[in-house]
Amino acid sequence: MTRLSRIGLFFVGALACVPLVAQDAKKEIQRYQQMIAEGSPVELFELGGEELWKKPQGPNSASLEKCDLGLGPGVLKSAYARLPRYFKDADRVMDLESRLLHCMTTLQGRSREEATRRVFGNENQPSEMEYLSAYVAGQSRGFKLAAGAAHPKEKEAYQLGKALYFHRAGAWDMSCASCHGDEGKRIRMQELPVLYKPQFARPIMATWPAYRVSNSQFKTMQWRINDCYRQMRYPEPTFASDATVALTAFLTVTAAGEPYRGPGTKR
Amino acid sequence: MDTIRRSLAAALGVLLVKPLAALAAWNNQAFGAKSAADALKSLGASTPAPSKEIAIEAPQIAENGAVVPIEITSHLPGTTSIAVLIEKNPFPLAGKFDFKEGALPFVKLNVKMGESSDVRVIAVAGGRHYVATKEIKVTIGGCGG
Amino acid sequence: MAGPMKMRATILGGNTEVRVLITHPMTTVQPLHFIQNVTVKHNGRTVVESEISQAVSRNPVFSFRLKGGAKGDRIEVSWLDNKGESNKIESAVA
Amino acid sequence: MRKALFFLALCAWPAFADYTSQDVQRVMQRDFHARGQATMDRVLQDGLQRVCTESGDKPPAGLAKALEADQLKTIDFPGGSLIGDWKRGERIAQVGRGLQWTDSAGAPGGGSCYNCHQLSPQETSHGTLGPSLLRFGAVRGSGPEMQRYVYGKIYNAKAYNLCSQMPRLGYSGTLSAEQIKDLVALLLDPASPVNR
Repeated sequence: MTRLSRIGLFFVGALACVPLVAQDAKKEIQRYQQMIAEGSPVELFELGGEELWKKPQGPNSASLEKCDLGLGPGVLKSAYARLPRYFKDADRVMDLESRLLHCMTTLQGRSREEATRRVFGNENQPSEMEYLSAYVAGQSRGFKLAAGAAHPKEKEAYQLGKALYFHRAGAWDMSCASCHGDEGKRIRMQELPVLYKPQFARPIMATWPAYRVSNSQFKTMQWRINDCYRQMRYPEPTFASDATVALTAFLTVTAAGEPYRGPGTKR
Repeated sequence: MDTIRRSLAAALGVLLVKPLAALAAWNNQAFGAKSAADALKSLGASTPAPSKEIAIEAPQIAENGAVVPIEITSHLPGTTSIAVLIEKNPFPLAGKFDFKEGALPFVKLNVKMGESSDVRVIAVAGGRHYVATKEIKVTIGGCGG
Repeated sequence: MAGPMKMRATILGGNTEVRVLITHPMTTVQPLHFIQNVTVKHNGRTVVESEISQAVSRNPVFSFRLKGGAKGDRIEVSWLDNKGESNKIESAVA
Repeated sequence: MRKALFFLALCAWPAFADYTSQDVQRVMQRDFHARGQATMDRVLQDGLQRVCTESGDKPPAGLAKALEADQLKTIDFPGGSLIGDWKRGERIAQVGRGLQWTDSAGAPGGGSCYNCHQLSPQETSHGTLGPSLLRFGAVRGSGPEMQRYVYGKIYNAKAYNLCSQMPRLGYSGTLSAEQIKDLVALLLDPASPVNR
């Protein structure tokens, strides 16, 4: 309800649910999604991210402009499309957010604790990670998703991610596959992509991170995973931990070859 | 809704204390109207003539009422103004766009809709008022996923 | 402070298409905070003047069309909200 | 549980490459942390979670039967009528809160029923992860046996289908006995919109 209360207070009327012929409704909702993508304010977040990327911060008063996202210091073009990948300097597989965190601690000299104090923002104050994710991801538009899958640690991350996807635990005995396991299923009206299959993973992974019109917030993949585990009644996955990176690696490798067209705009 | 009205009045107050240079027109009466009929009256458009020359491009179904994209084009010669009213919103008038010499009578914007509703577009052309209507259904998504 | 704006003005079919993105909360609850006026200027001349309400979505995105226009023309979009805050952006037609 | 482990040793499980469910559990113990009421004991798999994970939700029939029988024993059937108030049940079915780290501990949760099931025909925003329950009682009757089955199924769905994706709503502490009775009424009461 929190999501709606903001509008709800103003719009006293309840949001109506409209029964419609399923096929027509689906087509119209696709049209809606296309129209909101065309009229998306997502570029504002890319602008905010560019500012933060270039802003000197931390004890070293350094910007992130020398951050190496895998293609060399400061190279942004197509870098996001190739994440997660193995980084020799950290000796681990990293997704965008964990790599940004690495650069914040190494280049800017910030503590991990300080840099992760507020990783998920809100509509009034998006987080630094959210802005930066928008900016970096935006530089990969048109590039095919090609997460690392050759290094032994990349293969390991993929396998761990896959195992996590099907692992049932938590207070409600759920795995990712409990909801994202069979085709054609919905939670309420929301269709559920079967993300371990390439044809479903592709359009989804090609549009994260994303702006959500329902709450005017820019959301990252780390948030997406975090919020799934919240709803699955698990404890909280630690930000940028190997488990979260492994899941993203599994999903992105599964989506390999899809041209990136984010940051996306979602309902 | 009283609080909204009070604050709308307050908002106007803020505007009034600003230096005149920064003052721009904002039709307090039309935007404060609680029905489409009252808003139309305030716009001086009580009985607009239906017209097929006003094109409203919008989804039939909006998954989320927080963002409903609407694209409006008037093909009426000499169109000088376009107003958008969302019939069932507490304050129906969402916007009014005046086109001077050099602008085409076209606008695309995102609006909030509290529930399924008719969207009315009023165009002024040659000093006369015309109207076109489109119904937009608003559904609501899942449990936050 | 007013957040960033972004604008793109491009020639499309002999006319100029202006797309502007504005960072603004457009709140519908107290305290109300929303843009009331958006103005478009073409080479310094006002071509669109608008009044809008809090029913325009958060972080507004508008598209306008201007007659004719040429590469390098100056387009300016400005806004003013109910608290008297304002911002503007100017760029050349591409 | 001993029986389960015996079967696990016998059967060839589809391999998720190098990661066993124990490995994954260790990763979770390292990479997850407690927040609010969502404590770390939740990443420790119980027997059925492990069997379902390792068998890809297709446990051998004998093992499934044995573990379902264990689950049946967890159900605390109240005495007397199991039919509560369908109106309250409808509200409980709508609510999706409970047990999340964003929910306050002890506050009554909901059944999240509409997330996965169709129930009252008036509610068109319903999920399809579970079967439609429209006209459930009208079709199946609402006698004591059916009441007991529905109560038990909501309390612990795994007692009837070991690897069901439906949460054990009573067993997990999501719903109280009173709330489950109200949901039984929503499904079985002839006056409930589900059956009208």
